[in-house]
Amino acid sequence: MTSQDGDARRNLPPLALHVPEPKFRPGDAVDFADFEMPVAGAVDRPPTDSASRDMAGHVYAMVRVLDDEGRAIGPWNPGLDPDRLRRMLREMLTVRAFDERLHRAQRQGKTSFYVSSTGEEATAIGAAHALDPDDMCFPSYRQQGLLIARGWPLADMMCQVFSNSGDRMKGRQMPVMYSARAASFFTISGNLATQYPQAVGWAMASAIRGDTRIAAAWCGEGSTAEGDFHSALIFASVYRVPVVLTITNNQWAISSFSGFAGGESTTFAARALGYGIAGLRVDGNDILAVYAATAWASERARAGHGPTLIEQFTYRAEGHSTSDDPSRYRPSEERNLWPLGDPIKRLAQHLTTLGEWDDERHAALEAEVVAEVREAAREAEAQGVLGDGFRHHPMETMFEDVFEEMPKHLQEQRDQMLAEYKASGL
Amino acid sequence: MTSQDGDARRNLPPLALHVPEPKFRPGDAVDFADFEMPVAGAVDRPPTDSASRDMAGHVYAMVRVLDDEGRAIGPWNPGLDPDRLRRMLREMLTVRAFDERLHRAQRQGKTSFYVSSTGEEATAIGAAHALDPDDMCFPSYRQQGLLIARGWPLADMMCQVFSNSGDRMKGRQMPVMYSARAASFFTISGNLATQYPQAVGWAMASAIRGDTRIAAAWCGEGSTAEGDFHSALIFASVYRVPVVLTITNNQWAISSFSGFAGGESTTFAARALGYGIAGLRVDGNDILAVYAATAWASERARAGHGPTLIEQFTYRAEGHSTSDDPSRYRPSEERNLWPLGDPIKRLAQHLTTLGEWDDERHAALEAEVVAEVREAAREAEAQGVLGDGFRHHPMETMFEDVFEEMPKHLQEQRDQMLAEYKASGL
Amino acid sequence: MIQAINSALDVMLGRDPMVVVMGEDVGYFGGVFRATQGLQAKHGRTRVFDTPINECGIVGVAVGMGAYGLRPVPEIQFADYIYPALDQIVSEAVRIRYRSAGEYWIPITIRSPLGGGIFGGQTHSQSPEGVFTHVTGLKTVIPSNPYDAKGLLIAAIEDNDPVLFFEPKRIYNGPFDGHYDRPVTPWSAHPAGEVPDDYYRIPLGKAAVAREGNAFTILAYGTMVHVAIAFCEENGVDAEVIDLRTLVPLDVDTITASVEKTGRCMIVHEATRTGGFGAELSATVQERCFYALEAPIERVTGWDTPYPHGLEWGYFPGPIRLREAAKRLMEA
Amino acid sequence: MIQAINSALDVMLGRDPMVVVMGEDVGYFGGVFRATQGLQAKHGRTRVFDTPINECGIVGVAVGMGAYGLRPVPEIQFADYIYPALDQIVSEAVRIRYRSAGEYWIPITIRSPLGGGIFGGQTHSQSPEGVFTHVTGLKTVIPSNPYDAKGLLIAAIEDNDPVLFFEPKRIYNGPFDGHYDRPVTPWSAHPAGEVPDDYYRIPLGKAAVAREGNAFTILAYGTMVHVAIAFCEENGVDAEVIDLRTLVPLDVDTITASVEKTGRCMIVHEATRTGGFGAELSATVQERCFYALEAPIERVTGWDTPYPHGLEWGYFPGPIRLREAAKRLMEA
Ligand SMILES: Cc1ncc(C[n+]2csc(CCOP(=O)(O)OP(=O)(O)O)c2C)c(N)n1
Ligand SMILES: Cc1ncc(C[n+]2csc(CCOP(=O)(O)OP(=O)(O)O)c2C)c(N)n1
Ligand SMILES: [Mg+2]
Ligand SMILES: [Mg+2]
Repeated sequence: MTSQDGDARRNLPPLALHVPEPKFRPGDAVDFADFEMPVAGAVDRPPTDSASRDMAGHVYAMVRVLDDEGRAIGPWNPGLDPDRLRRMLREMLTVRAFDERLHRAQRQGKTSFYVSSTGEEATAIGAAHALDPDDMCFPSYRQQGLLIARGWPLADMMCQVFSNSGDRMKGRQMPVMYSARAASFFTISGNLATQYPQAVGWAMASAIRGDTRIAAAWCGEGSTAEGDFHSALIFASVYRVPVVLTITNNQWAISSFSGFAGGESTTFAARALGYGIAGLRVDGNDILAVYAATAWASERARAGHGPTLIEQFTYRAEGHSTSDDPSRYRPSEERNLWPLGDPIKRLAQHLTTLGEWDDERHAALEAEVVAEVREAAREAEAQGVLGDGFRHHPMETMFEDVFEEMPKHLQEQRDQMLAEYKASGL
Repeated sequence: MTSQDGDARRNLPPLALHVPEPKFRPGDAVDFADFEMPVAGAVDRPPTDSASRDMAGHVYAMVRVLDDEGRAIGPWNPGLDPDRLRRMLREMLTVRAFDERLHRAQRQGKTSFYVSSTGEEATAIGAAHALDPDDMCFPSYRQQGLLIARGWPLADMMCQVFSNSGDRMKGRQMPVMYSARAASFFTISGNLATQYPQAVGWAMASAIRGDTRIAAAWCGEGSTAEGDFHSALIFASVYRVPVVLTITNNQWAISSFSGFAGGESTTFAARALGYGIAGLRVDGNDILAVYAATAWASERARAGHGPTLIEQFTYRAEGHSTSDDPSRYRPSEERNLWPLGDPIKRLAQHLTTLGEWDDERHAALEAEVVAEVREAAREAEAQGVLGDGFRHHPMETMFEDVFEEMPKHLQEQRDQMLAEYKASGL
Repeated sequence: MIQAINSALDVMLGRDPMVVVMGEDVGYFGGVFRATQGLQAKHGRTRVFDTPINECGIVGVAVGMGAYGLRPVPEIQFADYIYPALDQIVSEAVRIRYRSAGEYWIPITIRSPLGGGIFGGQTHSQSPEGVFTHVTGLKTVIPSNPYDAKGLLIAAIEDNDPVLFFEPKRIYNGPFDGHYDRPVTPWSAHPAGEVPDDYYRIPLGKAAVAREGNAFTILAYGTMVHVAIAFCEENGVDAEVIDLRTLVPLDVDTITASVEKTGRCMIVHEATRTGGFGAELSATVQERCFYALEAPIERVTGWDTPYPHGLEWGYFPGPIRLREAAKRLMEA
Repeated sequence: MIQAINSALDVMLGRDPMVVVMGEDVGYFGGVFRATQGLQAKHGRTRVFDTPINECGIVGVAVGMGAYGLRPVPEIQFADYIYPALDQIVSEAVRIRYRSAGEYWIPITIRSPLGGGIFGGQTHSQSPEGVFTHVTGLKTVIPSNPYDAKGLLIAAIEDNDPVLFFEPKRIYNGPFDGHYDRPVTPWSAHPAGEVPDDYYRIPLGKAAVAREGNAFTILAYGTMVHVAIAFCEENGVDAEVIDLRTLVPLDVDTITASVEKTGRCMIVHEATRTGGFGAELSATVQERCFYALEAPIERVTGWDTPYPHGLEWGYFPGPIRLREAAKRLMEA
C-alpha cells in the first residue's frame, strides 16, 4: 500500500479532528437543566420590509408567543380567534391520530413504510393556516399536516400509503410520498432537499408571470446540508423570490443529531445571513409562533421584499420512520424531558386559558378524530393494502406516465410483459 | 401547448422578478463617486480564537492596511521587513509579465487558451507568503501566483500551457490547469469549486493523522454559488477543519457581475456567519491586508479553532480568459477607474514611502522579470507549442494514468490505435 | 448552427409567453457561444436572464418553473458541467410525471454544447449522452445541422417531457469532415445550412438517412454524421449513413431497415466506448437484425480515456479509424 | 452479506491506519443496514464517523483525503442518492491521476446498497451501475455473496484507483431465488455464506463461473446471479451462469470462453434496459463471439420505467421473464 503522506513538521502541535457528539446517548441520564428557555414575547417583530442585516438578532433568538402558563403574549401574537384555534387543534389531533393509525398499519404488515410527524404537528398546521390556500407547497415527507389542514381526504392519503387500487399515484411511490395538485401540494420526492430549488423556481415563475401566488418549501435540518439547499437560497436571494423556506429543525436526521448539519456552531436560521435574506428562528412547538412567522414571511414575499428562511425548532418524538429504532442512538426519555413540550398540549392549554376549552371537550375531540381516522382507514383498506395480491393497479399501468405519450419501446415492453404473463398462465 | 398555470388572484398586486444588473454597461459613463472607501487601519484584529458570531462585523467591513499615501497602519499591519516586501513585489511583477507573455502567445496561435490574473496578483502572492511552504493549496485556475511565489520554474508552467513535450501533464490538461505536487499545489480542475470540499477533506485527513499541515483553497465569487462551496463549508464547520477558504471576489464571472452570485444582498464573507465559522473581508489589492488575513486564518487553523472564510475584494482587470471579450458587457474604462487601485503600484508606493524603493529600481526590476519570463518562454517553446505536429507526447501516452495499471481493454485500444496508425502509414 | 438555435429560441420566445431562457452568461452577453445573443434585448430581462453558477440550481429552479407551467429552456454552458445537475434531472425532472401519476409534468429543454475538436481539453470536450440515454423518462436529441437544430429545438421546447438538447460545438460554425488540418467550411456552403426564419418543427424520434448506400450502414449523430459522410465520399465507399437525431426515443425502424438492406453496421460516436450509446445501438441492432448481419457490428468511438487537450486528434474517431473499421467490416 | 462487509471494513481498519469509514449514520448507529455496526466503538471516532447529509461533500472530502494519502471508504446510504456526488466522482476522483499525470491519485472505495425487491419504491431500489460503467477511470464491483463481498471489498480498499462498490441490498441477509412470495433463506445455508474472519482478497476484474452448463450462457451479477441459478435448477435448464463480480474492468475472457462453448447468451440485470450495462455486454459478446452465436443475445432487464413501489414484482426481472427469454433463446 502506497501512501501519499508526507512527514509532519515536528515543531508544531498535532492537529485533531473534532467529531460532534450529542449531549445524551442511550444509558446517559437526560438533563436539560442548562437549556436556556427563550422568553415568550421577548423578540420584536420587525417591519416586513426590514433588511436582512438589520434583523440579524432574529436568527439567534427564538420567537415564542405562548408562555409557560399558556398565555399568548408579545408582538408576534397573531390574535387568532378561538374558532380558528380550535380548528388548528383539531387538525393537529387528526395528524397525530392518522400517524398512530398508519404506524400501526405498517407494523401489521399492511404497508412497507411509514413516517410519523409526532411532536412536530404545529410546524405544518401553523404554516398552512398562515399561507393562502392556493400558495404552492413543496413539502418533505414529514408535512402530512399541510394536506390535513387543507382538508384533503384522509382515505385518499391512506390509499397512497397502501399502494392500493385507490391510490391516485397508482402504487408508484413509497408510502407518504403524496401528491395533491388540487391542494397546491407538490409531489414529494424521496431525495432530500430537491424540493427547495423547485419551490424557488415555481415562485420565480409566479413572479415572471405577474401572478400573486407565492411558494413555500420545507426540509429537515439534516437536509440543509445538501447542495440543493444552497442552490435554493442563492437563487432566492439573487432574484428576491417570493418564497417562504422553512427548516423543521427536529434535532435528528435518522440517527445523526443536528451537530452533523452544522448545529453546534450556529443556528439554522443564521444561514439566512450568508445570503442576505431575512431569517427567523421560531419555537416550532408553539403553533402561534409558527403561524405568526409564516404570516410575516408571506406578507414580506407578497410585498416584493423577497424570501425568508424560517427555522422551526422542534423535536422528533418518534423514530425517523418505521424502519428506525431510535433507542439505539438516543435515550428514550429524552422525548419526554424535551423542554419545549408538546404542541398539542400547548395549544389546548392556551385555549383553556382563554376559557375556550376544557378536558372534556378535548377528550371528545380526540375520540372524534380517532373515529374519523378509523373510518377513513376502513374505506382505504377496503381498496386493498400492500401485497394483498391483485388489489393494486394493473401491472401494465407501470408503463404509463413515464412520458406523456408512450413511446414505441415502452409499448413493446408492455406488450412483452403481458404476453409473457399470458404464456405463463397468469 | 398545455399550461399548468392557474388563475392569479386579482385582488392582490402582481409579483415581479428582480433580475440584477451591474452599475455600468458598455456606453454608460463609469462613476465610482458613491463607492464608500473603507478606511485603512480601522478594523480591529480579533483574537484568533474568537467565536464566529463575535466577529460578525468583520464580514461586512474591509480589512485594509495600506492607506492612500501608501503607509501601513492599524492592527492588521503585519510589519513585514523590506526584503520580504521586495520579494512580494518581484513575484507580483513576474506574474504580470508571465500573464502578458502567455496571453500574447495564445494570440500568436501557440496555444488554445490562457487565463490572466492581472489586477489580482496580490491575492495569491500575499496568501502564499502567509502560509507555510508545505501547507497544501487547492487553487482555481487564477492562482498562478501561488506557484510563482513558491518558486516553481516558469518554463515548466509554460510547457503545460503549450501542451508540449516538456509538459509534465503530458498534454492532457487545458492550459493553466497546473499540478505541482512538490510545491504542495493540487492539480487544478476545470470544474468550478470542486477543489473546495477536496481541500476540506485534505485538511480533515491531516487532522485525523495528527499532522501539522493545513490546507487552503481558492475560488471565484461566481463559483461560491456552486453546491460544492456549500459542501465544503458544512464539512469545515462540522469537524472544525484546519482549512483557509478564500473567495477571490474579482466582481466578475465571465460576463456576469457578482450580483448573480448573491453580491447585491450581502458580502461574500457573510456566508461564514451562516456556518458559524470565522469570516474576514479584505482589500484584495492590498497585499499586506491579504497577508495579514491569511496569517490570522492559518494561525487560527493551526491552533485548532477551525476554518476561516476570507473574501478578497479585488477586480478582474482583463477578460475572463483569452476566449472572452469584456468590452461586450462592461465599459472598458471601468478597469482604470476602479477605486482600490493596482496591487503592484500600491506595494511599490508603500516601499517608496518606507524609503526602500524608487522608480529606477522599479523599472530595473520590471526589465529583469520580463527578461526572465522571455528566457523561460524560449526554453519552453523549444519543446514545442500546441499544434506543431509531433512536438507533443507520443499519442499512446494518452492511455496511461487512466488507471494505475492499464487494464486489458485499454491495452487493446492502445494497440489498436498503433496498428491503425501503422496501417495508415503514420 | 448557432444562428439556427438562436432563431429557434427567438421564435419560441415570441410565440409562447411561457418560454423562458436562462443560464450562465446567457442574458446580456448572449452566451459564451452566442446562442442567445440579442434575445434579452428583444424579449426582456425576465424572459432571458443570467443565472448563478450552479447547475443544480439552474435545473432545479427550471423544474419548479416547469411545474408552474412555464417552458424553461435552461442552458448548461458545457455538457462537461452538467453533472452537478444530474440529480435534479434524473431524480426529479424525468420522474415527476410518473411519481405524481400525471398530476405534474416538467416541460423543460436543457440545452448544452457537447463534444470535442476545439482544443477544449478534458473539461470542455465531453460527450456524456450515454449517461442520459440510460435514464428513462428523458428524451435526448443531438442535431447535426442548422436546419435540423432549429426544427428539433422547437419540437423539444413544445414537448411536454424533459428533453436534453445537446449541441455538437465542433459544428456550430460549419460541418466538419474529420480533417482537423483543413480549413473550416461555413454552413452557408451546405444545403442544411439554409434555415427558414419562421416556425417549423422536426418531430422528435425520427432519424434521417443522411446518405444512401448499400455496402454497410453507419449509425451516427451530431458531428460524426459529417465525418462519416466525408469518409464515404473521400474513399468512394457506398455506405448508408443514418443520422439518428434523437437518441431516445430511438427510431429503430429506420435503423433496422437499413441494416436489413446492407447486412453490416458501423456505429460511430465521439464518447468513450465502454457503456456508450453505441453499446445500446449495437445490442439493439443485433437483437433485431441478427439474421441479416454478415459481420460483427463495429463500434468506432472515442477511446476509454479522458479527452486529452494536446492529443485530442488522437482521441477523436477520425478518418483513419473509420477506414480501418470499414476494412474489418467488409473483410469479415 | 452485511456481516461480511462489516468484517472487511473491520479487518482493513485494523490493518491500515490510513483507512477511514464515513457516511450518513455510519458512526455511532452503525449504518441504516448495520454494515458499520460496532466499528466506531472499536476503531474510534476519527476513523469511523457520521457525515452531514451531503453526498457531494461526502465524496468531495473523501477525494481530498485520498489525495492526502488516506484510503477513505465513504458510504452512500442508497445508490439512488449517489447522483449529487456524480460530479466529484466523474470529474474529480477518476480524473485526478490522469490530469496530474500520476502526481495525485485517489484511492477511495465508495460503498452503496443498490437494487430493489424490498418495497423501497423508486428512490430506494435503483441500480445505477450503467451510469458509472461508462465512466473511464472508475472500477465498478457488485458482489453476489458474502465470501466474495469481503474479498472484493478488501481488494477494492487496497486498490489505488477509485472503486464503486455496489451492494445488492436484496441479498444482504440471504440469497434470493426470485420468488418474492417464498420465505427468505439465510446465508448460513449457502456455501458462500461461510466467511473467514481474517484478511483475504478476491482480485478485481475476475468473473466466476457460478454454475456450469452447456445450453446457453447467462451473464449476471449481484442478486440476479441467484435468480438465474434458481431458474436453471427449478426448470432443469443446463445453462452456464457467469457471475461478473467486477463490471469494469470486465473479465472478457471468461465471458467469451463460455459463449464460444454454448453459442447462446442471455444477459440479466435489474437496471432499466436502454443503455444499461447489458447493452455493453451484448455489444462485447457479439463483437467477440459473432461467429459462435446461434441466436440473438437476449437481454432480460428491468423495464424502462422507474421502480414502482406497489408493483415492484412486475418490474423485477424474475422467473417468468427468464423462462420466456430462455424459450426464445433456445427456439431461435
Ligand atoms: C439525497 C438523499 N440522501 C440521503 C437520504 C436518506 N435519508 C432519508 S431521511 C434522512 C434524514 C433526514 O433528516 P432531516 O433532514 O433532519 O429530516 P427529518 O427526517 O428529521 O424530518 C436521510 C439521511 C435521502 N432520502 N436522500
Ligand atoms: C461547473 C462549472 N460550471 C461552469 C463553468 C464555466 N465557467 C468557467 S469560469 C466561469 C466563471 C467563474 O467565475 P468566478 O468564480 O468569479 O471566477 P473568476 O473567473 O472570476 O476568477 C464559468 C461560468 C465551469 N468551468 N464549471
Ligand atoms: Mg431532522
Ligand atoms: Mg470572479
